[in-house]
Amino acid sequence: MNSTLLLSIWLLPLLLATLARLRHAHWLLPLATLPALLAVAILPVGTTVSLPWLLLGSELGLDETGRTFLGFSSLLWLIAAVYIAGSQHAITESGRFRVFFLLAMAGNLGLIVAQDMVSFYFGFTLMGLSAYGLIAPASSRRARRAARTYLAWTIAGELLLFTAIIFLAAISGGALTFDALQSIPRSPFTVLLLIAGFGIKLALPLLHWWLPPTYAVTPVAAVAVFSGVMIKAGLLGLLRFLPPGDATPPDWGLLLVLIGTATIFFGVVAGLLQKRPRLLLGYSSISKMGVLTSGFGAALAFPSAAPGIVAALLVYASHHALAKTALFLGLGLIECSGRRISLLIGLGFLAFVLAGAPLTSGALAKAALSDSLSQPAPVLVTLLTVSTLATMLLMVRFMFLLWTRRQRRILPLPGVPLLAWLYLVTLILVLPFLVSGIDRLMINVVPVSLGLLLGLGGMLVGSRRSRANVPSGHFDL
Amino acid sequence: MLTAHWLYGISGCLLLALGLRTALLHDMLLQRLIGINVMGAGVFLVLITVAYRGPGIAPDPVLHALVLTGIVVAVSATALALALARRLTAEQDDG
Amino acid sequence: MAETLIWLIAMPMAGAVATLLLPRQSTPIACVTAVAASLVAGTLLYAVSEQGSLSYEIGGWSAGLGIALRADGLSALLLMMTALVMLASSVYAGTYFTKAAARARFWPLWLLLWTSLNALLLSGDLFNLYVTLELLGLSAVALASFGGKFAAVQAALRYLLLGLLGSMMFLAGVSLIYAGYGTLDLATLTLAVEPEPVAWTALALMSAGLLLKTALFPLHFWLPPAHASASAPVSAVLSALVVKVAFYLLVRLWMDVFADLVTPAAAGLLGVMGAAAILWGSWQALRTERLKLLAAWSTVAQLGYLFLFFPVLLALPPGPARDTAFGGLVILALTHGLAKAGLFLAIGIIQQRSGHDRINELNGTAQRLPATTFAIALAGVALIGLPPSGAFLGKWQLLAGSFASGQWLWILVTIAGSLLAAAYIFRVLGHAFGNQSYPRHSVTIAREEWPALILTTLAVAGLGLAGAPVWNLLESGA
Amino acid sequence: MNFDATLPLLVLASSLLPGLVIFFLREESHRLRTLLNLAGAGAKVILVGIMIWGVFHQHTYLTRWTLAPGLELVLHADTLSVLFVSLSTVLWLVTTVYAIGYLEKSPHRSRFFGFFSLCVSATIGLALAGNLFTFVIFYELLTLATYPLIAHRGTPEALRSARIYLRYTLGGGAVLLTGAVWLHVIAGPNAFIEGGVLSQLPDEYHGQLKAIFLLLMIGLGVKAALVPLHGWLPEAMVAPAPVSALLHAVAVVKAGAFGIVRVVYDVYGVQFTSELGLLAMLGVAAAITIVYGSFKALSQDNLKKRLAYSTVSQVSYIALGTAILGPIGTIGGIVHLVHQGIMKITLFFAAGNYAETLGIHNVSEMNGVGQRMPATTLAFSIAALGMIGIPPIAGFISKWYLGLGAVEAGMAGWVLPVLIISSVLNAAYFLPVLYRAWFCRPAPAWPAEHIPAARYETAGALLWPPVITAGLALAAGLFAAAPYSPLEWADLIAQREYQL
Repeated sequence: MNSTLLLSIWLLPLLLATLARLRHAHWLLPLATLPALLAVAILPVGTTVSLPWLLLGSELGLDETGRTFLGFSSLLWLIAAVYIAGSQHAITESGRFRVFFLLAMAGNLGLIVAQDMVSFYFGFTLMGLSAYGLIAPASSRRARRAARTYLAWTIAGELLLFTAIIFLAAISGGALTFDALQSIPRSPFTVLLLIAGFGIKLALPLLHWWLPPTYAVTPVAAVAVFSGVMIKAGLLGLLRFLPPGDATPPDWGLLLVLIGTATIFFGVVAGLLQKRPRLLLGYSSISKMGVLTSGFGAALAFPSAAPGIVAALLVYASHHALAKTALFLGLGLIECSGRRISLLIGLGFLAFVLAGAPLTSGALAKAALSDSLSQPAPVLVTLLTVSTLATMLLMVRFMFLLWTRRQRRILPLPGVPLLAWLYLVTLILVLPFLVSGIDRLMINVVPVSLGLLLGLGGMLVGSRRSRANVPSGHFDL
Repeated sequence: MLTAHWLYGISGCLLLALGLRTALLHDMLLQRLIGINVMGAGVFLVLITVAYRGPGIAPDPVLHALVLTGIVVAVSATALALALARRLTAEQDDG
Repeated sequence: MAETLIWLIAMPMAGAVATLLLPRQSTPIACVTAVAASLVAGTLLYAVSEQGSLSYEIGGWSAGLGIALRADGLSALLLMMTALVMLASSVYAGTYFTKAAARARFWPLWLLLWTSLNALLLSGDLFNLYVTLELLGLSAVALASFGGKFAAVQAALRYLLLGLLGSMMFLAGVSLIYAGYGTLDLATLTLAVEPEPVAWTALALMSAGLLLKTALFPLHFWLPPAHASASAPVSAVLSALVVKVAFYLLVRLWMDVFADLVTPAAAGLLGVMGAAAILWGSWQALRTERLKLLAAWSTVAQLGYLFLFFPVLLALPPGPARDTAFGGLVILALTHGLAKAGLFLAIGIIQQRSGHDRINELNGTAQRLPATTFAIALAGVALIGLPPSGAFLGKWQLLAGSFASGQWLWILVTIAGSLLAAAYIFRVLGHAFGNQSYPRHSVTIAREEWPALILTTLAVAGLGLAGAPVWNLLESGA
Repeated sequence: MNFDATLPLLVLASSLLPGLVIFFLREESHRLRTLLNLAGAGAKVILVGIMIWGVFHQHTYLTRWTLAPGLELVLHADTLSVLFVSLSTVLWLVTTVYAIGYLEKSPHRSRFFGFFSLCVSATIGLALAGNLFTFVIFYELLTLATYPLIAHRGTPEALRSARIYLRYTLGGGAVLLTGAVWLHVIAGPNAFIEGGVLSQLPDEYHGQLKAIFLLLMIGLGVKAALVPLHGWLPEAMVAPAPVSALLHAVAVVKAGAFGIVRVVYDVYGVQFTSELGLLAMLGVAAAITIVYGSFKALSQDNLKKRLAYSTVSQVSYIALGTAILGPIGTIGGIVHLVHQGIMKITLFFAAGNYAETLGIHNVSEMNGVGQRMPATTLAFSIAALGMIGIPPIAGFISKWYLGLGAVEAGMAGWVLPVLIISSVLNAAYFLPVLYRAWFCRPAPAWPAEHIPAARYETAGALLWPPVITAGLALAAGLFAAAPYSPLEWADLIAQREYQL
């Protein structure tokens, strides 16, 4: 029973993908997430299933980390699927898009329940390559170029990962499960390969070149899963392959903290210079991945505090996933039917959530992370606070871009996508109060306000003068 | 001491060499044919000399048989060669 | 069982006489004779494999004045090959010569040739060998010129003169032997011969005569025109059998009778000439423009391989190693005999059908005459020495012997020769595969196409896959 | 003669006899020919099934036939031969079906199918060969049986390619023969024995053994298309598609690769080869070939030519695996023997379908072909992705074991870069094809549409073979660890080779 359920997390999307080219297959997309959702709901944590005949001997399972990831991922794939099923976008209507959507979903959900390296790698590759189809390379020459860039980087990442896995398997004497690899020390070369491999997925600076062009051309619902869900596979990979403790020397943690810090500010600065809201959101994701990387680095550097930090990272990742997906889907509604005040209010709220304003999931995530870091690395708490301020600044800029966006014809809002979006926004609104007390949500007042003020001030100044004109899609340092 | 025995033998060898030379070096068919016949005569002469076992003793019958056979062969071969040669000239004339 | 020996000679001879006397029924008579003689050859082969070598004295006269016939493993094998080639060619000739009159003149000569071949292979003394050699030469020349054009007659004439020359030299050698040792019986001679000038000179004379008849390079010049201009069944027999029996005689002399006289240098000389024959013959075959000439030049080259065995055999210690290598020589000779005969028969069909045998104009032969093309391909396999032909086993032994005795040159020559052979064979096949219309049936005229196909199949599959008895026979019939 | 001694012969005969009979069939007896072909192929599947079971349970299947003193034709089923035999048998069945569909109504079918069966028989004989002598025999027979298939169309181009093919393979065959005879003289009849036997020879022979190894590798390298002996392979692609499929996947190149595996493991012994310093040489040759082949494939517009260069590259993975000392590398090389076969045959089937259905021969004509022929293109895509090494397709498993074996043997420094470069290049020449097929808009008309778009994309006999082999490629990777998978069988071979 458990094994059937775990397997069907992979299998159902794959099977449905074979049918997805049929004429009225829209509603297969949401259906494909059902096993994953069901698994989150009913499977006890710690379930593992051995499938010795699959690949090189597979193990599937649901641990705490996996459950969290599977929870937000399946939910967001569901919402994105409903959004796509109900929208009438020329590209997302096509059978081909649906096939790749389902394949990417299968890969993403599959890698989360994979408990051995090869299955993980399979899911990771399936997701990475299928996402190529989501960029819809045939729609324009720009899209084609973007898709090619994406593919090149993805394959590079996969090959780095493949090499690393080979080395790991050689060290472990053939054992492939993450359990068996838990305490085997990684060689520096392997760690480097893994960081680089997952760094491409996380779009760390210098490994991020694929992200802006991709986000610029991809249908927005796909960008939502790119930025909300799939990017998180990088974090999961780091957690799986470089477990804090004996396996990874703590020095690497320090390096990751530094990289993460750089990423935070790189994302913000680059984001502020963008003219297109999509790209701004994309760079914001990079910045947030910096936060996650720093946190992960701290966990490596302080193995004793690692369990707490990892738990906090999970909360942070979930928060970012929900908020970022919602932001993109909202942006999508504006893109397809024009700017409306109601949508702007919703997006404004989401902007506050992402920045970590009090009483939002952002505050909850920040609080969790600060709490876990305050003991081992107080300096990182300060960093987080600065990051909050910076994000707020970025969000003000985002709202400004939306506000000043050239208005085109107002079209009727598509019903189903709107409902999906509203459902997600409501969820984000309510969720923090379900899991936490109000007092814990009352943080970040100062940095958020400061950021808001600074942002508004900057806006006033900036609107007088012509703004720095960075061509969209590319950020040149 | 040059006995008749040796004389026959040596002249046989000479004939053989002479015939061989003619057969190999001349182009004309008839000359070559004659050369080969001369050569045959040389060989036969040598054979007869070898067959000689002294006065009063019958010569070796095996060798005589050999010589007789050789002569028959030489004659028929010459006949065949001449027949072929005639056909050749006939065809040449036709052509 | 020893009576089979005399039957082998008497039967074709009787056939020859009968066809001469009854020209109208000559074709059926010839065919019946061919079948019967082949059956006798088969019986002899079986007898030798069971009882070892056989001998028979005609009329009870002992050797010396009487005629003694002898058959050991080697001669039994060659007799069998002769029978197979003659039988197949006889069937073929029955349809090849379309005019009854031509057939009636053909059969007596043909059966006479067979008689002399068998007699030569069975003779046990130099006298009879000389006689049969002459008989063979005359009947071969007559056949070579048979029904031929100007070129054929001209080539036959040259063939005759050179054959005669060879015979004379052989006869001179024989006379020396008799002068020296007082006997012509091979078995007696084997025991008597000493390494001394008489024996050397005699061997040199006889060998020179025989080399001329086997057409070893550089004495090969008469062969290509003679073999290429004769009619197809005759070419087949000339190339497959007539040169082969002269070679057989050389082997007998060098390996058996005069074995003590043979020095490495002499064997090496034969080897070098053989090597030159391989390279030159193959090269000429590659360059020639006519299919029959190609086959004839290929015979020159293939005979070269047989001579390569001399230095190799001599370098191997007597005993199993040498016997195994000798088996290689025999199987190579047998394979070449069958394959070359088949090749000439197949070429004959192509020549009759298309009116020419120019290689560059053979396009589409594979489509029009698939069975014949297949026969050519099989013959090619045997000539190149590819498995599973008997030649492959033979060349393997040749190479193995060369390696074992460290004679690298022969290895290079063998390989180079095989590659050249591949080049000239596939030059033909390549053209044959060219595009053209296609036939309804695979075998068009069974009686014409089957003989070639069967001979080449025997050379390839028969000797290649079931060749082990050759070695057993050579051993039991030694 | 009991059954165990006859089985190898029966396996051989199940294709040889139908082949010989087919030669004599009339051109128009289409039904009988098909029946004979399929009956032979079916019988072979059953016989090989028995053989697999038996070899797994340590049965000895051995046929001996003396050809000459000291020269025996030995057919012997061991684990390695069974692997190759099974591959050939299954792919022959599929290819026969495909060829029947492909050659429908074309001339000279009797000749074609006759040689086709001979070609497979030679491959089976090669696989079952129990000593080097037998191997050489079937190696040459394979050359002979393939020549008419390449020349089949009879066009000047086909004849030229066939001539080039012959030039290479006969040359290689001669070199192989020389090496084999030499070895035979030194070491007697070289029976293939797991672990090899030559290490027992005294030291003074080592120099000769090295020279012989070189000769054997050159001889085998021609068919295995090791650079610089690969020149014939891209030329041979003028042959009809089923022939190319067979040539690239089962028969010729595989014969070379299989021979390399045989010589290294079962004649010299891998340990001894390594001690002689020959393994590294083989590895370097393989590495150069892998990279070179991929580079050349990049610039080919002709689809079959691109696939041919891809074969040059991919087949050398087998040699590479052989050059990696240790059981894991061995597994990688041997399992690729099967994996490359099923993937490459799929690619050629698909290429044949494009040509036969739409007249597409070049990559540049493939725009949008995925919409017109989805099943074929899907099969093509699976095989192409497998070639790149994308999990869970078979090629991934091969690369995994090669990589892992290299790390364990301490050869990661150069093997892994080779694998990675090759994967990148594979991606670079396969992905653009897939892009065109799936994402580009089709041109207004296909170059030559032979079969109008009706209910099916092409004839059934053409469609099913690639679909089935693509399924096999997927299954071989996805269920790699399942019992009786190619991987498990390769594992068994490695265990017996290394006496684990």
